[in-house]
Amino acid sequence: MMAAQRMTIAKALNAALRKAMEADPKVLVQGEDVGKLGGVFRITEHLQKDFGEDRVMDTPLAESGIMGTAIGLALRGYRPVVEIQFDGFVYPAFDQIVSQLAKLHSRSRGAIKLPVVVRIPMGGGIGAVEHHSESNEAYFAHTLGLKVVFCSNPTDAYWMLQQAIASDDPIIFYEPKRRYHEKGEVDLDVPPTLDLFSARVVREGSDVTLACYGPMVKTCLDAAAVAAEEGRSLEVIDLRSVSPLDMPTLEASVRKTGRLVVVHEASGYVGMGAEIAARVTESCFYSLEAPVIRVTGWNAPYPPSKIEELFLPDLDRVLDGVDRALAH
Amino acid sequence: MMAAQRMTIAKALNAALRKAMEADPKVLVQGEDVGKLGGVFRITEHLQKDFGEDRVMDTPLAESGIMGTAIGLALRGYRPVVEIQFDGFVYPAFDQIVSQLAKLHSRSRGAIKLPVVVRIPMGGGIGAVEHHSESNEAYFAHTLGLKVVFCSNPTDAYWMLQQAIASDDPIIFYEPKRRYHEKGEVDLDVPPTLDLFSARVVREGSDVTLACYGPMVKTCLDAAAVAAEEGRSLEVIDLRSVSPLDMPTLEASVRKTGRLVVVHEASGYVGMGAEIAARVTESCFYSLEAPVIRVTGWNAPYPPSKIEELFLPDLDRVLDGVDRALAH
Amino acid sequence: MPVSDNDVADVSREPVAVDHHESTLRSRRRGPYDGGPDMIQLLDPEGQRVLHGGAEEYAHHVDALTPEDLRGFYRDLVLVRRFDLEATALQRQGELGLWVSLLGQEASQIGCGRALRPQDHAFPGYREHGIAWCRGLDPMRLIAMYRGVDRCAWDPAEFGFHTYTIVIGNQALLGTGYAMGVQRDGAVGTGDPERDTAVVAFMGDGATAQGDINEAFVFAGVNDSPIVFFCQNNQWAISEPNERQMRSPIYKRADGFGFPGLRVDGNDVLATYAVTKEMMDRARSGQGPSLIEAWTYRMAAHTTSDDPTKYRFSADVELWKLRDPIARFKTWLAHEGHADGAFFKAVDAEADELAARVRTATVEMPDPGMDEIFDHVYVEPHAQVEQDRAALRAYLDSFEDEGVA
Amino acid sequence: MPVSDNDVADVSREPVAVDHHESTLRSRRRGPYDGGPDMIQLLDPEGQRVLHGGAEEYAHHVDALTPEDLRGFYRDLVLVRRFDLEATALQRQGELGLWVSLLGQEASQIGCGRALRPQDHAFPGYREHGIAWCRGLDPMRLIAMYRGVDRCAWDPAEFGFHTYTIVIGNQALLGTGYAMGVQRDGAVGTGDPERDTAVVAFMGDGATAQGDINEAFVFAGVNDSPIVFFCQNNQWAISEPNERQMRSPIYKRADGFGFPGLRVDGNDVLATYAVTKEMMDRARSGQGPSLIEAWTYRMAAHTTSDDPTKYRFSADVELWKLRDPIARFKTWLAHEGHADGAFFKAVDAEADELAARVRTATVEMPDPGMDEIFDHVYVEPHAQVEQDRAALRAYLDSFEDEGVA
Ligand SMILES: Cc1ncc(C[n+]2csc(CCOP(=O)(O)OP(=O)(O)O)c2C)c(N)n1
Ligand SMILES: Cc1ncc(C[n+]2csc(CCOP(=O)(O)OP(=O)(O)O)c2C)c(N)n1
Ligand SMILES: [Mg+2]
Ligand SMILES: [Mg+2]
Repeated sequence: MMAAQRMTIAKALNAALRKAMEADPKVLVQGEDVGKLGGVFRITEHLQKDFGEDRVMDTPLAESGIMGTAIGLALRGYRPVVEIQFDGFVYPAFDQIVSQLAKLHSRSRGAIKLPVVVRIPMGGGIGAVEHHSESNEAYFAHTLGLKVVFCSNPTDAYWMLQQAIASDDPIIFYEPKRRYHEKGEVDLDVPPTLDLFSARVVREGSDVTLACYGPMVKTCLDAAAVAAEEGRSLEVIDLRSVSPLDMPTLEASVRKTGRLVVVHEASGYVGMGAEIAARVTESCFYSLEAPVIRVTGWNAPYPPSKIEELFLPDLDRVLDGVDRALAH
Repeated sequence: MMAAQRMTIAKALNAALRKAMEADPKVLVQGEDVGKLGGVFRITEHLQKDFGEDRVMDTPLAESGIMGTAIGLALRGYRPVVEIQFDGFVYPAFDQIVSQLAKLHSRSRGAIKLPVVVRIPMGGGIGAVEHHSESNEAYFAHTLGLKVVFCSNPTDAYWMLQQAIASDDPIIFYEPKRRYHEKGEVDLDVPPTLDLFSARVVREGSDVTLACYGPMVKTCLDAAAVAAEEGRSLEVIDLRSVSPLDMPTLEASVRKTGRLVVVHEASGYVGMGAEIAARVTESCFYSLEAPVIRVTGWNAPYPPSKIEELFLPDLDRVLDGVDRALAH
Repeated sequence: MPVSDNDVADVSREPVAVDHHESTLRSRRRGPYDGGPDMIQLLDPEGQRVLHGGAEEYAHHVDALTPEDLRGFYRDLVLVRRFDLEATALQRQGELGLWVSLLGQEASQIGCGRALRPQDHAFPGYREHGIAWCRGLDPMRLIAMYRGVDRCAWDPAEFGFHTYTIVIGNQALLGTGYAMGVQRDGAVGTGDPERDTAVVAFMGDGATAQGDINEAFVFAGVNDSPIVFFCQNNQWAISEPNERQMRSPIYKRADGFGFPGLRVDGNDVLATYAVTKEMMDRARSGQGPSLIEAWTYRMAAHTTSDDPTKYRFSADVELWKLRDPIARFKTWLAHEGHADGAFFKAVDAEADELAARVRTATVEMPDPGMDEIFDHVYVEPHAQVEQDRAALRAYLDSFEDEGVA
Repeated sequence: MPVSDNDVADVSREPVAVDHHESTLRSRRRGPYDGGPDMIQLLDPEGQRVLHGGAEEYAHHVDALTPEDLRGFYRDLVLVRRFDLEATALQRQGELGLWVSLLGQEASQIGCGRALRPQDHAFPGYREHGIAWCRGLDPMRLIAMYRGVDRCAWDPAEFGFHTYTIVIGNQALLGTGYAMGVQRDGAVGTGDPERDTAVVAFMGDGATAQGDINEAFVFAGVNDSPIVFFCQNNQWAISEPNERQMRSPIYKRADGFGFPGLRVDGNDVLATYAVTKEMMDRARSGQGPSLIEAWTYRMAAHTTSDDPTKYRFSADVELWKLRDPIARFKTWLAHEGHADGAFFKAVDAEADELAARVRTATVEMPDPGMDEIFDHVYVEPHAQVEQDRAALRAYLDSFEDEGVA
């Protein structure tokens, strides 16, 4: 048994893939440059060497093809883990995801199961050129038949990816690319008690609830630490799954604090924050002292990277959202 | 000058295309079967005969190709009107829409303008097989750089389509396919005073506001008529545009009624209703007597057509939503 | 020009005497509208065996068939056509939401379908009723889908037949992925005929324009996957003829992707059988993908919603009636002495029974319940779906309480 | 194996004496790794004119060039390479977010770019700095994009040069649509060289797998559009070699879509010029699309973020250094007497100036302001965008009030 190890999110994901491939010979990895190169973020590093080209496949440069063949492999009994190289390159596969991946289970009244995991390095903050910093979870969360999760730290990266691979439902698995190199303690042996689709209260508080996921969890935790110094007690919830949504955890927190701020990188318009706000407002109408405040990427395409920090929610904007919630 | 004429939505759209093509030789129509056949819904009927194959083009069966070449035509100074045969077949074009159509204007800092209209017959209620009854406006509304509008009656069909073609922004133009054959009086000569992106109060009322668009407008009007018999006064707003959203009209109504029910066919989860609920709740927090209620397609893929009436909001479900709003 | 039973070539017509020599010459002189000189044909429209012009290579597959096999082909052709006509009629009477007729394409599908082995896997579009038939699927499964009762509720693994795919092109990639799985299972090139497996993926002529189809060619080529792409060129994609979809014949597309492409007479069940058999064997033995273009014609409207008089001449349809796939095969069967009048009569009677059974079963088919909306959206329940299920149930119950519904 | 200036073939090396006969033979014997026997080459790696083996047809385009034109090509090659190396260096020093080097592909791009006429329109990927150069774009425009200051803020109409396209394949369809527009403008086949217009769309070897590329082939073929698809086969798509992207050589893909495909030596500026000229003329005169595969090599990493030591051997890179596009052209220019030492020196000096100018201008380039987020999202304002603009402004102002920022 290995003791707890300090590792980055990137390494934890790599370890999770390795463990899943060792445990089940049906698990395959495919995508662009996942083989010798180990992926542009090295998440699949050394896997091809150890599991062979049949299980770690460098695909042609065609995302619809990657997705369509992954579904076909799943139909034959495999459990493909697909890597989309960057968030902005999932769109050529959109049709296969929406029309096939999300719907074949219900189309066949349950006869077909598609245990496919689509890994997408998501979000901004890395100074990249266009199409490399997008947050497109709202498209997939709106697509019933898919489940959509985010890891935000090494432990979740390690365990959630394994849980996703073990799941018989198709899962869009988002990885916060700007946090790939952040480190944390990971216990490689003790499986989590938390279900893949449950939220986690990562910091308890009493004044305002912050709901977030993926790269924004750290931002919110940082904001809560600063707020604490100013005498404000923020509760931070790492949603982890945005479809389904763990409403009981959210509601319990909102009933306690009476105020909710939702934080994500994607543009707010018809984004996840809208769903959370609408849903929480309906179920906690009489507990809310203020409208749900959304702190999100602005309603605009992702800007040139020199000003991405103005586009993305950061600690100050989160605290500004908290102020707005408290102003009511 | 022609007097007002009674015509269907389908005929009004056809007349609008004809008028736009007469007015501007740069206006082109392209799509699958739009030529001799006049489109599977006959919206482009006789246009190829009258304007020639260079302006009304039967394309190869490839939606990404249709969209990509339409953008290219726009780059050369044309104003293409693209027909997507059915809602469920827009996904192969998703990448071109999201990565190019929506973004080239901002990418080029305004140097490129893309006056492209994407016509999509949308929604259910026609007993069709899968992929022919979808409501996918949330995907496009979440995509900044696009504008997204719905016509709901022959007059709007006629004028909004012309306004959309005249607009220099790319527009997703939804047509409520199950209402194609509903008739109304259309004044072909007097242009509307209403801007393409403004909502319209189609029935005034004082107890509850119903916000809707496209095929649901008639459903909501019918519901309001029934409610009136029961002594309830519903205000019905035809949003017409879901991106941008005409908030002043919505807010004025909600401030008056204190209650809002949003109705659409798409699944509710991360749908337009969520955005409207979140936004109105934030701006009208102290006016709302009840949470915003969403009456939408259920959170599931579109079902087999034999039970689509159970999936789609209808008069009774709208009234049920009104009851829920009034219960608070 | 909606097609009714009367429009179908008269299957009962008597064999025509044509000498083989003439027939061979004619097939050599075929112009582009008859499929061109490269088209592989084993039985010409007059029901004569073609002995030259590319036929030789494939004839042995036909020679290996027993008279019983051949009678089986005939029975398949007639029953599938009859089923299809009945379904069209049911749609006209409002019993189906839509029907997609295979009229005219029976030989493409039966020849292909009978060349598959049980372990093979087919990826159909939405018109492959003949393939479904060969895979042992109860035709009522297809009826249920087009009636709007379900969306393809069979288990593909049970029949080696994937669900119908409506979004043009998607299935070619699914099939390619499946074939990649077959390779990983070691079920290719073992020499064991019970084990070696291949995939067949169907597409129309119009579909060849789609990105997905071409990506499937890329993936299958690069991976040397055991898949046959079977394109039924029925000359039309709804209202658009081949000229609007491609600039080069379909079968020639394959070469640029690194595998062979062939054109076969899709109205000749012997040729479609032989060519499919050859290419499936090739795939099973590990020699990789191929593309078969079956040259045929959509005799009916695109679907029951379509009106082909808007875009094509009935004269074309008349021309293709002369190439009817069933008539020519009947002529040949009779001429060879493989079947007699009693057999033909028995098949007709069986077709009548099938039609009657389909009609009754359709009319009696129950509607699904409300749970059909929410069941199987996921394997493991999804909170927001279940919440909606509960909401709809409560809503419907409220009417019962009120005694309204 | 990051490439530094030292890794580049030494442009200053002396002409090597090789006799024409030998060179011709060698080019005939080319194996698959040197481009194969079909590859059109006018100047071999030793700087000798190739007179046979497919070269004859295209030579007249080169014969029509003046010595000044040829010196211009050389200047382009050297300046573009120098610009590229400077940009790479700037990225290393943190001045650019990313750089995508064209090292090794200069001849593909300059030959092609110089075959375009002012009215033509080019649709680049993200590596077409040499094309940008030929279209008259200030290189700082490219720097601005890779520095993260804008996302391609030039007016394509001004330069006949579309914005860079990062999503692989998209631009081929935009180019095809543009070419369809050219046809509708009647700007094809008029015989007027100032009017007849063609489009060129660029792609890499990896890109050929994308659906969009193949759909572009379909649309261009069906519409007979005036477009040249120019594929720089630099042997790699990041870490994936050609074998993972295709099963048949790229230039052979065209035939199945109904138009000609050619392979040209992409490291031979005379050949890329001549072949592009021929195919663009063909398109302008109304004879439709074509595909040119330029056989070349990506000498540097995929981008500055890449580490090619993970997936390729430096020996391959060494081999390709011997095929350097600039060295061979210099040898030939000198041998033919078209240019002398003074000229070469002057070009080097100009390159130094260019590099210095780029460096200074980069370091001094200002960051955009907050309005860059909201400006030009739409032509006509969008309420929710404007609301956000106001919110961000108010938010930023609040810091100023507090004296924080
Ligand atoms: C992606 C997509 N776009 C459009 C359609 C609508 N549509 C259904 S069938 C069809 C024509 C198909 O033609 P072809 O591929 O030749 O097959 P056929 O119907 O002739 O068998 C079209 C355009 C669709 N089903 N999917
Ligand atoms: C749709 C899409 N998928 C993935 C990428 C990421 N990506 C950028 S360049 C590249 C390789 C391109 O190879 P090739 O087409 O040969 O062009 P080259 O870079 O060699 O010039 C990849 C996979 C992308 N830009 N777009
Ligand atoms: Mg067809
Ligand atoms: Mg390349």
